[in-house]
Amino acid sequence: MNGLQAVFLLAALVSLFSAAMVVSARRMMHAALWLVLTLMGVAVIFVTLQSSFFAVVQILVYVGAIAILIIFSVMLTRRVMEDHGDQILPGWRGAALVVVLLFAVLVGFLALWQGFTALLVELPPEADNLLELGKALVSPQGYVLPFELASVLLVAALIGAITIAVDRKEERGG
Amino acid sequence: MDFLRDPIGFVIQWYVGWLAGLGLPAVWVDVIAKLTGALVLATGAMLFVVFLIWYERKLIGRIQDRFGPNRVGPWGLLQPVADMLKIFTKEYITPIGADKFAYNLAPILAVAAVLLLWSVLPLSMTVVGTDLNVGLLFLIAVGGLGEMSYILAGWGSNNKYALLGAFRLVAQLISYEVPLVLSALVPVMLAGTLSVTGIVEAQEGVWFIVVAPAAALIFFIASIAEIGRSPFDLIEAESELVAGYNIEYSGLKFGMFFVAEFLHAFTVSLIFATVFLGGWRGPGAEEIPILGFVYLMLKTFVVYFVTILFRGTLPRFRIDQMMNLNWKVLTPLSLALIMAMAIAGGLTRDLPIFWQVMAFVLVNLLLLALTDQIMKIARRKKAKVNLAIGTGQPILTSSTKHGTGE
Amino acid sequence: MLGNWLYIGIFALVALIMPALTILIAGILSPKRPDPIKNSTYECGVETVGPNWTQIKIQYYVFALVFLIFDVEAVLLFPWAVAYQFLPLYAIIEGVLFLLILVAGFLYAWRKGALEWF
Amino acid sequence: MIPLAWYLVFSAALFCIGLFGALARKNAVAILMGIELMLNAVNVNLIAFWHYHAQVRSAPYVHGLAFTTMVFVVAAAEVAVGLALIISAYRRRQTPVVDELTLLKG
Repeated sequence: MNGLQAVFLLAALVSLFSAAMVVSARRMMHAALWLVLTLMGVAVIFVTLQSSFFAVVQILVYVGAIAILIIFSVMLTRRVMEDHGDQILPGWRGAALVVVLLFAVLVGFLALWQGFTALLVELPPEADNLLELGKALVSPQGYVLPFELASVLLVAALIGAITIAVDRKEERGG
Repeated sequence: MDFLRDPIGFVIQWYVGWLAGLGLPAVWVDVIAKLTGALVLATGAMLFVVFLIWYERKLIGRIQDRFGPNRVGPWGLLQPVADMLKIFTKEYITPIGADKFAYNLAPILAVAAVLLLWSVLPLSMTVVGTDLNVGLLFLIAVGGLGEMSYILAGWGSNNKYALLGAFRLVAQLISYEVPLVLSALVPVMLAGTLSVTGIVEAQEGVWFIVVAPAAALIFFIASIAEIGRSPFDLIEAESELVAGYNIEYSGLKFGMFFVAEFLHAFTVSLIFATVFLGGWRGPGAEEIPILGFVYLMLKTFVVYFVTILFRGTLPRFRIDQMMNLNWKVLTPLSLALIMAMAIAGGLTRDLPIFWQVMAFVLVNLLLLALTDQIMKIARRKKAKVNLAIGTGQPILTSSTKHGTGE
Repeated sequence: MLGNWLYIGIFALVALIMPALTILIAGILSPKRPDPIKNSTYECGVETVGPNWTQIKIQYYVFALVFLIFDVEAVLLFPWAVAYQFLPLYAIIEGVLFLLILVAGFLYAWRKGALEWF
Repeated sequence: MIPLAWYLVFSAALFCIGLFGALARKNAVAILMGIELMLNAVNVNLIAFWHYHAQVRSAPYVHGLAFTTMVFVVAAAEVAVGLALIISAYRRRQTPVVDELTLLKG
């Protein structure tokens, strides 16, 4: 058990615990804040995988933007401070069963694979190579089509979300 | 002699050597050295705030034709210390119904998010916190963590004014992060790396503020907005909101938000000096690293001085003006800037470096001039509309706010 | 790589503990005389009617939305910008095209009035 | 020196928790949070396999990074439109609870 493993275990436990709190917290705002903690934990997991870029992007996009968007939405879709009543659907036992089965099946199948027990060693510093990623993203042999489609998808999301959310009639009334 | 040329680096080397001589395992030496470095840097930054508060109050005082603090200590230098002693003994008042955890975490997180920025900044050639390969992105991402603390503060206080203030502030911060991120792309393009040390190294010949003045201007304005200072101090708009997200805070918990603000203001100046003003670069800085530190501090204080000038002289924006400045001036400008610079750089690639730089400068100046012209035309149009209102004439629908006729 | 992050991790811990400790020390030094009036929520002198809650405007959502879109777009563009000096001209044009598509969406949001603060 | 298995089990667990949230929560925003957790689990998996491949080939390996970038884009688009739908539905029906959002039944 070395330091890196300890960091990983700590981050994994924190993120799993807070993920469990996300799906069980009664107040939506608490769920959103637990979600932030989960996302930070996942960022630390990325660090242990030596992907600095995605660790930072995780904080920039998820914590900085998506979590804030979710918190704004939580504030926009509540009438009272307290979320009253049960926050879990009546059929949650069935869902829990499905989920536990899925977990068992996933881990069972993964364990059959011979790479499952491989040890991840420390990569050389040039492995997390933004230069190569940048070249691959715009090279015709690489990902130029997904790259441009990503832009189209983002714009479609922007236009769609604005069209849906900004309702002129209500906007003028209040 | 070595000591005189680079005292900080010398002390660090000596300390690490001393630690290694104690017979500890190498890993522990590493951890202890890093812990000491972090402690010294963080403590230094926190104590530095005391001086910053004095500096800023003195300057603002001079701008407003007052003396500023001048009673405690020579030139009032000990005034912030006295203030600190006072705030240390103030009672914490926790409002009823507050979410204790969020309420108490918020001021800590606010300071931590700013302090963490110092971990990747190169202070001189030999004194670098750490040379992270995605340093610039790290600076932007961690700077954005502060928003979370404002949300925690506003929500944890169980007060509608605090909540409103927090959401208002966060809306402002995230809006201004758009041009900040976009204009940060320009130095990355020029330097070809995201590492802050790499960006400083790339400015060996010419500073990026010379190559890309428009990007520097956008970055600077967006940075000022990020620290929420006048003229962007909508959070503390006394005439509009009660006080903003920190209304329910008292004692040192309030003080921590204050510390975070001052430290952030200075840190943002430091980042600007590093990314656009060449960091520690200057004549002789490579031979004598301590000079680099002096240069960096000089540059930072110049930038900080300009932000204080802004604060002391400009009136506060209205919130719609502020949002318009961001969405209708800075964001389109930065988008156009990236595209124009990318194309200009691509076309002049085979030319000597001098002509490349000239092309970049030309593109920047052209875009700035164009923006200025467009803003002038827009202002004239608006003035015409206002005139029409004043004389009681009917206003044409085409010139009113678009998007309403649906 | 991991060494860099070790330093940042240690720094983060220090950055969290230091203000927490300061606040704790001040808490020990400072007087504690709570009373219900003092601890009540600040209300400009008038008691609040109803719960302490207020509906925020849809505009906040729209700003956060545009911010999110631009943030993700920047994430895609940062590797491009890093590689910029090694890219052929057509690859640069691809990046510009990427931005142009985004500008179209931005202009739509502008025309729609989503960027106005009402 | 962490076994790949740890990452895979962690991401499976995170995915399953997210799935539970998406299946069992009443509030539509909470369902979206569950989906975000699932997407995060996917990202952990992708990066873990990226590391594994880079290590096995002992050369820089960009495909995993490019895929993760795309997952980030999709996550952003999904959350943007999803939340817009929820807010729009809330403004019409005054509830974010999925059981009460029976728009199609009329």
